[in-house]
Amino acid sequence: MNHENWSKLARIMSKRSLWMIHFCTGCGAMEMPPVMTSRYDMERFGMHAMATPRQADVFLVTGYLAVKTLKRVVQVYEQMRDPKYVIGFGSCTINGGMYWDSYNTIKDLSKYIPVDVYIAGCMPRPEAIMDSFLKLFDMIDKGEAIGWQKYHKYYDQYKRNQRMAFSYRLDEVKDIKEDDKE
Amino acid sequence: MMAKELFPEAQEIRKGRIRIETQKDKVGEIIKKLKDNGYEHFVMLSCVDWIKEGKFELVYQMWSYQYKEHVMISIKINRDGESMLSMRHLFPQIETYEREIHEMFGVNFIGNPNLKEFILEGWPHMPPMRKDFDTEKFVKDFYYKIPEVKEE
Amino acid sequence: MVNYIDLTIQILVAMGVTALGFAIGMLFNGIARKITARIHNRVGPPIYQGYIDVLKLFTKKTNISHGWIFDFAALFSVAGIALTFLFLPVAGVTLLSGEGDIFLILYLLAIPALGFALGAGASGNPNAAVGIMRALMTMLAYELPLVMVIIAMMVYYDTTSLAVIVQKQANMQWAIFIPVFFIGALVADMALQGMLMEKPFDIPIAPHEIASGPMVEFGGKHLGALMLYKMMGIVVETTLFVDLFLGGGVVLSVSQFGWLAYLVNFIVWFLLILFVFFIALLINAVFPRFRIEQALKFYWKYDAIVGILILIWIFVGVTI
Amino acid sequence: MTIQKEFELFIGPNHPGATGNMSYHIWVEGDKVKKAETRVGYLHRGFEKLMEKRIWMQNVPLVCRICVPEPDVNEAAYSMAVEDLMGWEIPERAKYIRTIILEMARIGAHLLTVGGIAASLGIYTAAQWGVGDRDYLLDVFEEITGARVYHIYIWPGGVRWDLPKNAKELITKVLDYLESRLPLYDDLIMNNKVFVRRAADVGVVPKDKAVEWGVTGPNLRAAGYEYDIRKLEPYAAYDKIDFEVPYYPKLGEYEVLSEGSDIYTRTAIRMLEIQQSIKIIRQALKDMPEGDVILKHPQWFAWKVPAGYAYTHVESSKGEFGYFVVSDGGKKPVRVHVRGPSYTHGINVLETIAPGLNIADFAPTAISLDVCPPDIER
Repeated sequence: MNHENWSKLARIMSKRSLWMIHFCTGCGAMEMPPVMTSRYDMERFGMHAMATPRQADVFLVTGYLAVKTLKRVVQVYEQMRDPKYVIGFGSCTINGGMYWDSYNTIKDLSKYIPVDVYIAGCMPRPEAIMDSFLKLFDMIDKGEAIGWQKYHKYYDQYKRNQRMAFSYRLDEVKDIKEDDKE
Repeated sequence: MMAKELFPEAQEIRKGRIRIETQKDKVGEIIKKLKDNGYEHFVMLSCVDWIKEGKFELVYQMWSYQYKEHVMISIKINRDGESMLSMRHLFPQIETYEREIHEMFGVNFIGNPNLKEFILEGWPHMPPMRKDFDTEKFVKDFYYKIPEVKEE
Repeated sequence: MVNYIDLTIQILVAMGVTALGFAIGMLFNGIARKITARIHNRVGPPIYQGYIDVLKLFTKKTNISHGWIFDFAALFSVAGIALTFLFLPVAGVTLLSGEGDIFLILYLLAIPALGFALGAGASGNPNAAVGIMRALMTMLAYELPLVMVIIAMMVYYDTTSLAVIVQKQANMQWAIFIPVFFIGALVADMALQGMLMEKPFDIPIAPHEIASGPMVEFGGKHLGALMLYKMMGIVVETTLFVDLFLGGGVVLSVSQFGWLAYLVNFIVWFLLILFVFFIALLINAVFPRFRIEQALKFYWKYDAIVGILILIWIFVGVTI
Repeated sequence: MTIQKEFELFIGPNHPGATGNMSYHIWVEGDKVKKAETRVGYLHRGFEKLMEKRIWMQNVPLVCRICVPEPDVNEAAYSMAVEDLMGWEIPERAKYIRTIILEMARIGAHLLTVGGIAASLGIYTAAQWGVGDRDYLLDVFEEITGARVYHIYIWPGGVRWDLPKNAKELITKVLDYLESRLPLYDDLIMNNKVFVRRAADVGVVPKDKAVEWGVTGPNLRAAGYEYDIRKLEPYAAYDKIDFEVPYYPKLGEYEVLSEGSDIYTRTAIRMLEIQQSIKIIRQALKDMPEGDVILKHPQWFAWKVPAGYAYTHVESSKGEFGYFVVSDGGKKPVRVHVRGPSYTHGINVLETIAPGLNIADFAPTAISLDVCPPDIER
């Protein structure tokens, strides 16, 4: 089998068996149990929650991230094996949502790790979550869910942003701004 | 004995809510006395930042299951670097409250060995719950300034 | 002189049977998840989910490794369990068998678990170390009652060969119909519960305690291999039980019915292992897990004592 | 492979045994926990800071996000504090509606917790059922309030709008369904021999220390105290409703199998409270008067709340949820301090009772204390 067909097969397989990392990063985790259980049952799609990042394929960042959590999220994300996908869950991962002026939550998740699908809403309904899964399947099928490749490609940019956020220091942000201008 | 009988200076601000304003050296004594007189549940220790007066108000709050009464013991300390004696020997959970107030307001509690980082991690600025810390400005200067990842 | 054609055929048959074992194992994974889902009031995944999962795991990229022992261990487990399967009479057919093979099977059953332990140990994760300690402890615990019952059967049937035990149970003279071995089957079924790592004995992989234990560092291809081992393990362990107590699924004799007998026996064997597995799943769905010392107590205090009583009963019965 | 005798384990933040996004750092010797430390702060959003920046009314949508499994208690406590400062008396019908909403939220949270305790010991079926059954409650919430999780229904001055016309039938239907399900939970969890063996006399909070350590709610009642804020200082319509407070050793239909204050008793108390809540809701639906549900406010967004201090507390499914609100007479609060029940349960109590526990019992103990990190760090 040539490489093209092989990767196509890989995509079909990984689409039908996405394992989710069991990491509740924010309050959005409250709508995950209904999705996992009898009402919505995501195991119909072959998805279920895994205890450790090594076994997981998809990372649902459920809600806002405090900087302290972001450190763990990055660690977990890096421990996951390629190909891996990220779903940004709720308004908080898009622009901060309710916590737009909170000193401790990052506002835009895509600055720190690549995000494949966003779900809007606070909090998103289980139907919206299921819909995002279908969207992700579709993207995997078409080969558009390439967040993990982006992470390898722009690794230094992601790392720089992460470092800045972890430091909480205004001067670091300014330094980078000046570097960019030069 | 109820709080009003124990301390004549106590004022009833609402039904079942007693407020005692006192000095910081008397707090330990009052809490001890209340604890021995049926006020056995320590509810919480709060800190209020009265920036115009330049004071922090520490509010020790206790509840009596017996009298169904909530007592707030309030003291004021100077905002700039005045420390307070730790009350952790009276109720174990005070230690955690003091740890949080130390982190969020910068109040130092003498005699509490466990004042390490609690909620934040590596926070280099002034304690964030102080009134003069402007969270909106910080967010605009920091999170919004972090550049987006540029894709070539 | 070696007959190369026969040898080749034998090798091909062995490979085919192994592949069949893996295929059934993966199917069982899907069935298990479907049944569990129904108990949970859910729809559950499609029945072929096991195949997709394993294939997906083998297409994953490997970011890191924990050294060659870690890589080797997964293969070790898969090879060990496949070898065990070849030694078991499946629907009355034994590929690699000789005298005294029960001991060999019991010994072989420990090998994949050791491989698993080796890999988990090499991963260096404390959760894995706790998990492995628990896994080896449970193994130690359930083997005692199981061996008691098996020795009783060996005494009763006067053989140490599993194939012979299966033969002697032909024509529906299954061991489970003998009252004392019915109790023996219950004892062995509890041991089976531990072998299958189902509740209440899923102590080694308890996710809420040690984050899936030994498997904590396994991912991608390594996990794929481990899943193959676990899936095949279901087939091997249930087959052992069926061989011992349910006549190995042999209902028609090959000498009388020829190829039809192979087919029917195979189907009966499949249904029987499915049934045994189904019971294990039902127990799994409604019980919490034991603590490790409670599991040891259960196996050594109740299970093993019943096992010893059975052994004494049989021994006295046979000698008198 | 070296197996050390002593090692460190991190339970969380990415761990099924952690109760939400928090972490326990435990030092283990053999199988026994030697020392435990709770690490929180992963969910810190600075609510109290944000509340000082927003006007009184804008804070209602914020407060409900403090406790995710049971958001309504926050709205209730905050609203009560504002009403306290304003000196408002809310309409009678609003009190009954609040009671219904709070009790429904309690049932939902208890179903989650009981399922969580069972799942941490390995009965995943119970967790699946619990969450599945809770979803029917969320449907009713959606019908009444318009949202599944964050309802923003209880406002200062009453409730946002009246119950829909068919609310009574909807709620009764769900309650009937839940009542028919409860015996199944009993069979699966409470009457399960293995569960009793795992849960009885494990994770014991010393009874004589419970009050001093700030244990509240079902955990305190499991330790043998009949303390319930709904009875001690009735809010909403609890003073007009006849209900019982289950406490150790009055475990009703469940056998007393332990010394109390353990995982088993805490689970039993929660199961009994579900029954009581069903009873309360039925009674409130029956007794509910007609009338207004919210006070006629002058200006929603221009309230000036009189200066003063207020402390209000409600009985949540986890324990005492308290709001300490300070106003200087302005449009915004000077300080809102939230007392979450997990603050004491999750940090001091758990750290103190952890040494000596088996590793296997650590997660069930934490979950049975119903530690919920968002109300620790807010």
